Amino acid sequence: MLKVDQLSKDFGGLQVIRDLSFQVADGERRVILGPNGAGKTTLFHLLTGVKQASSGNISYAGTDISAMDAVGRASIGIARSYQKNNLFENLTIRENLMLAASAATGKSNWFIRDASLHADVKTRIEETAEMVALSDQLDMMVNAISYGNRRQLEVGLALATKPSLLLMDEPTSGVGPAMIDRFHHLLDSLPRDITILIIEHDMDLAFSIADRITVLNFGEKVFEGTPAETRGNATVRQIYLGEAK
Amino acid sequence: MDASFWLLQCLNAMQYSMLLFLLSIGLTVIFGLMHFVNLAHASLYMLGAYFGISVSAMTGQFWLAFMLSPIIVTCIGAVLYFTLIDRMRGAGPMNQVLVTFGLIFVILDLVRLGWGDIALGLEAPAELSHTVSFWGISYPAYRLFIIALGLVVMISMWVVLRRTQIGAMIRASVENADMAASLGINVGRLFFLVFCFGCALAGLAGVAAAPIFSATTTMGITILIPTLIVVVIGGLGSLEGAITGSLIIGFLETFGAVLLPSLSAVLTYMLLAAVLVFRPQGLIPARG
Amino acid sequence: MKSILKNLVVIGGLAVGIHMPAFADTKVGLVLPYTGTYAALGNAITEGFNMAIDEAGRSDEFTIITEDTEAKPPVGLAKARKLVLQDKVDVMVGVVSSGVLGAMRDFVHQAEVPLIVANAGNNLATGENCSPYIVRVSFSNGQINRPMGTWMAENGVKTVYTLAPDYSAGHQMISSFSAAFTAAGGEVLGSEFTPFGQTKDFGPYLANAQASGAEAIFVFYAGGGAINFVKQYGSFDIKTPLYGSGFLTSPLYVAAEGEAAIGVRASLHYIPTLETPENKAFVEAFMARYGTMPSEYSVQGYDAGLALMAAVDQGGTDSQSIAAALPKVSYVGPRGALEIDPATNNIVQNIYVYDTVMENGALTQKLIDTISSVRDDVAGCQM
Amino acid sequence: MFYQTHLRSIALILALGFLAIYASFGSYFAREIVVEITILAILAISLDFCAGFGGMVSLCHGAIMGIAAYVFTIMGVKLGWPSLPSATLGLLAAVLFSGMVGWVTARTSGIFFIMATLAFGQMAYTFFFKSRWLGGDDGMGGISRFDLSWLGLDLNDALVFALLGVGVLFLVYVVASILLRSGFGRVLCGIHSNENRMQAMGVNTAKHKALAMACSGFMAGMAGIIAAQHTLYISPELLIWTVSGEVLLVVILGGIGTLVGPVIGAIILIMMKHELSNYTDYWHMIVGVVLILAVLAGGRGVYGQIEVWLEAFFKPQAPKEPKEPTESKEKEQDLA
Repeated sequence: MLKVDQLSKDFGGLQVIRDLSFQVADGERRVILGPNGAGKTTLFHLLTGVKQASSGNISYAGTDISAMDAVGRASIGIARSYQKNNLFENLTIRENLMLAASAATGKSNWFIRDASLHADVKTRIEETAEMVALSDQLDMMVNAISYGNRRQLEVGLALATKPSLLLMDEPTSGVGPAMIDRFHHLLDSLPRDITILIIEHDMDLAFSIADRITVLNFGEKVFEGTPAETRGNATVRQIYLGEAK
Repeated sequence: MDASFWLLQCLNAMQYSMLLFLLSIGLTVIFGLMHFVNLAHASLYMLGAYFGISVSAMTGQFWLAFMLSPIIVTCIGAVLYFTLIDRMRGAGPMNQVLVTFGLIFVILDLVRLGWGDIALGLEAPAELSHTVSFWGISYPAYRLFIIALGLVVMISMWVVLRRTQIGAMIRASVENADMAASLGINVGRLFFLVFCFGCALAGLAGVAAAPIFSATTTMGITILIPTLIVVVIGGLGSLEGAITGSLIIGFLETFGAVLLPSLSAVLTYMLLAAVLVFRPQGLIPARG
Repeated sequence: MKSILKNLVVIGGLAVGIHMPAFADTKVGLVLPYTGTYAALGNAITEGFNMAIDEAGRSDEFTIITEDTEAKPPVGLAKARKLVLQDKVDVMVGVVSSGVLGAMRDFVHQAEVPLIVANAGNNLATGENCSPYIVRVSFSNGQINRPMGTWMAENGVKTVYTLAPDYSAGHQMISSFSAAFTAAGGEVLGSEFTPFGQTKDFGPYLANAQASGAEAIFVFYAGGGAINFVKQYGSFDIKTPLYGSGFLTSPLYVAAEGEAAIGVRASLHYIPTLETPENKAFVEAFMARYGTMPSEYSVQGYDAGLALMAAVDQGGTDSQSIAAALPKVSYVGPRGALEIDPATNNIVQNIYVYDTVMENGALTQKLIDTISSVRDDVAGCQM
Repeated sequence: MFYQTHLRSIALILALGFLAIYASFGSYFAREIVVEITILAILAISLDFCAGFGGMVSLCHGAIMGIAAYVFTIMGVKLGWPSLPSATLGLLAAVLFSGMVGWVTARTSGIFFIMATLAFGQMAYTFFFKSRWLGGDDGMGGISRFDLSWLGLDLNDALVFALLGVGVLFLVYVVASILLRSGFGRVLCGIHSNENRMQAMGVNTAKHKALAMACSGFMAGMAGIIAAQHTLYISPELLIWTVSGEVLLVVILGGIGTLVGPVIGAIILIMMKHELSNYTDYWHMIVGVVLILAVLAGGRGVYGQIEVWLEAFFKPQAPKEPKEPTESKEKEQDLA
């Protein structure tokens, strides 16, 4: 279970996250909604340890991870995908996935054996490629594949580390409807032992996959509930949905 | 060692700082604007000194040499810009470093061919070859002139960058060249102007330094490292960084020589290492 | 033009071999820096050496192979190995920097090919690390500075402040000066070594020297460093008189130093203004040939040539016999009477104390005093 | 990412074969040149390991080599240790020094990393330059070569020494290629490509980079031991930053990030230097011009360019070749 307690973050004088508390149960699909500048991506930075909170606590699977750095949090199974593609551009898809798999399985400390030949890594590359539907392009250079495929790989890189908690930052940003369907399918197919936090702007996708939705505005939690409750909430409508329409 | 001794040393430190400033400001502005690490900048400094000596020897006029030499160096810089530098933009820092490293070799041997291997000197102009006495010390007028020259360049650069149209254009381009281009700034021409200006300052530093230091074929290579250190400590691409960096290095080296002579050879390197370990982008980076 | 060789004086009843036919071809390897900081010195030595051979009309007798050491010890050693093992030279001439000499020393000693040292002044090369195959016709660091220490103390200087670059030669020059100066009753009030090759601005050090209250400043600087030092000393208008190792105001650099050099007193093994017939002839010939005044480096090259020819004339045909003949060489050359001390293989020569003066609009050297036949101690040298 | 392709194997065999033949049938000086090439090539492989694959363009590789040579000599000559333990200690010192440099500079990148390594290298240089006990700038002699008579080898024979050098070069190449193919090496390339993503996937990149520098230091140390064994004399000259600059030049000239390119670069540079210095004192200029032309021709280096040509020839749609603009853009960000 992920537990966020009284989390705050300020840059200079600007409060980006204030007194944010929420809990995500194991295996839950949680969608984070909120207008631009609501602090969603900052929340992800705080959860993954890229930035340290000004105050408040984060605990995961029963341990307080507030003081843990990014590397430490990644190694206990927290993975993320990025809003802007953050890939190994000059490598192939296979190599990208291999790096994720080797990193997550400690093969980075193998000084003699070639990790990419290891059965464990190989199967993981293939499985992940299958999941994100990139199996037929494994040996393409990343800088030669389409934008949509890069978005898929972005998620693939996170999945290849076999996370128990996956944070996805707008996986569908900038892609067309066909690709959004693919992501829908992908999210549905992910096993339930992965807890997922997802920032998503596509409402249909968000409402159909979410177990619960947390709505942020100006760094504060303004609402939390099931998709149905969220749809019916006046505040949310006003600050977010209204704006979206 | 009384107060006048320390005043004397402070002036020495200032004088050295100002020379470093003249050199490093060109390097840092070129980097800030074009993201180009021009190692051959120090070779232009050497050319400035040698051309100054030649012009002065031919005409007997120091001030003519002082004016002409930076112009000649700028012309050489312009030639380099169109033949190499412009072509190398966007080729990645590694390639830029190497091309300009190659240029150092070429310019070095051309200087050897043109002026020989023997060190040459340049006499300070008669009106500045005396010493000035004040507050209980007497100090070479020429060194005071260099301090003044550095300060004038420093202040005018600050004014130009902060208060004028072209300064605003340069700052905008340092911030984001693509954005600046979309705002209608002719970035290519701006780059060229700034590059020429940097070359002129390098040439000026060379001819200004010649009466104090002799001109040798290795003077470019020897000054390159301190200049790079100034720029890197200060933070690449920032005017304030270059000022801070040159003052820090100038004072550190001077007072290191006085107070910690046994360590003075490594003091600068120790500072550089310390700065980079704790502030990997330098003290005052250009952005953020 | 009169041949300098005519001035060769033969000691010990050995025949002068001017008339020897040029059958015996001697292979000579010149190992000198032709690029880098010391390129000017390498060229000056080569000029002097070539002039000596040409003047004697014996250029067919010697095959000369030049190699560039870049003044880097490993490069110098590699070049020496090449000359000996591949080109099979009979003798080598050269070496500007002490570091290169240090690198070559063991190899030369083991290969048993004589090396005529035409510059590098490292005391150890003719001291602790001496070798029957290393003969020096230039100078040792101690040889130039010891007499100056004594001379200054005897001529009324009581206290000095010393400055030199922080490297081996700098330390050797200053320590031999200081030892002689203190032994003769002087006192060294302060001493500083400036970072080697980095120091361009001597302002801070000059202020220190002045503040020490010493009666005189004694320094060792050479090349670009010498020019910087003298000019900056001049610009600060310092009243403390400046003395130095003669490289400070060497004819090679004095023009660049300008008026600041006037009045600087220094000691050296050669100045081009020596009023001897041998030197006058040499200077005249040198000017005619190269159009410039000779420097101490040209003379070192020249004397290396003379010493080599003298050794050949004394029956030196191969490495061993040349090595055996070299220590017996002695003659009166441009720098006066000189001989090789067989106990150390270092040269025994006069040291000249001189002033730099302005004469007819040009800077020149004015002889003040001559210290005759300066011989180094046998400091741990076992042949 | 590193692959020991057939092309690379062939190029390596050709290069090493050339060196061995040149040493065997050449004159005495040819053997000297071969040893010089081996030393430079080992150093260049070591630099390519961290610069070409780890993105750490170091200007202290000369210093790392020099430290190994000095520690080896101090142990052997000053303290009278036998040569094998001295050499081991020398290598250890090089590994520790470069690992330390890698660790403290891990947060810097681009020109800042270059300058930081320059600073550490120059500090080491100044330390030895000023150590009167170690001969200061005059250096130290009295080194003797390894006694390999139990193998029937006499290292004082120039040919044996040259061939042994070629052997060590091969060994270092093998070590570097194994390291680069291992999980560690793969991840190193990943860090070079995108450091922050690698961190996000749980890799302690600072530790990784320090280890990579340490590995590179081991190879540079090997070059140092051979250099000391070769000249039987060492001086601070080995550590000066221009030595590192020359190594960088060799890496680029041959082809950075190809591992075999640096070997070819070393052969070209040393041969060119020796040939040119026979004709002119101005050979630096020619080296400079060659360098400029090499970069203008695409910056892939001699071997790198050949590899691109041949790959295009054999597989017209080679997927491995990176696209030019993306790569340079990525590198630009690297520095900024």
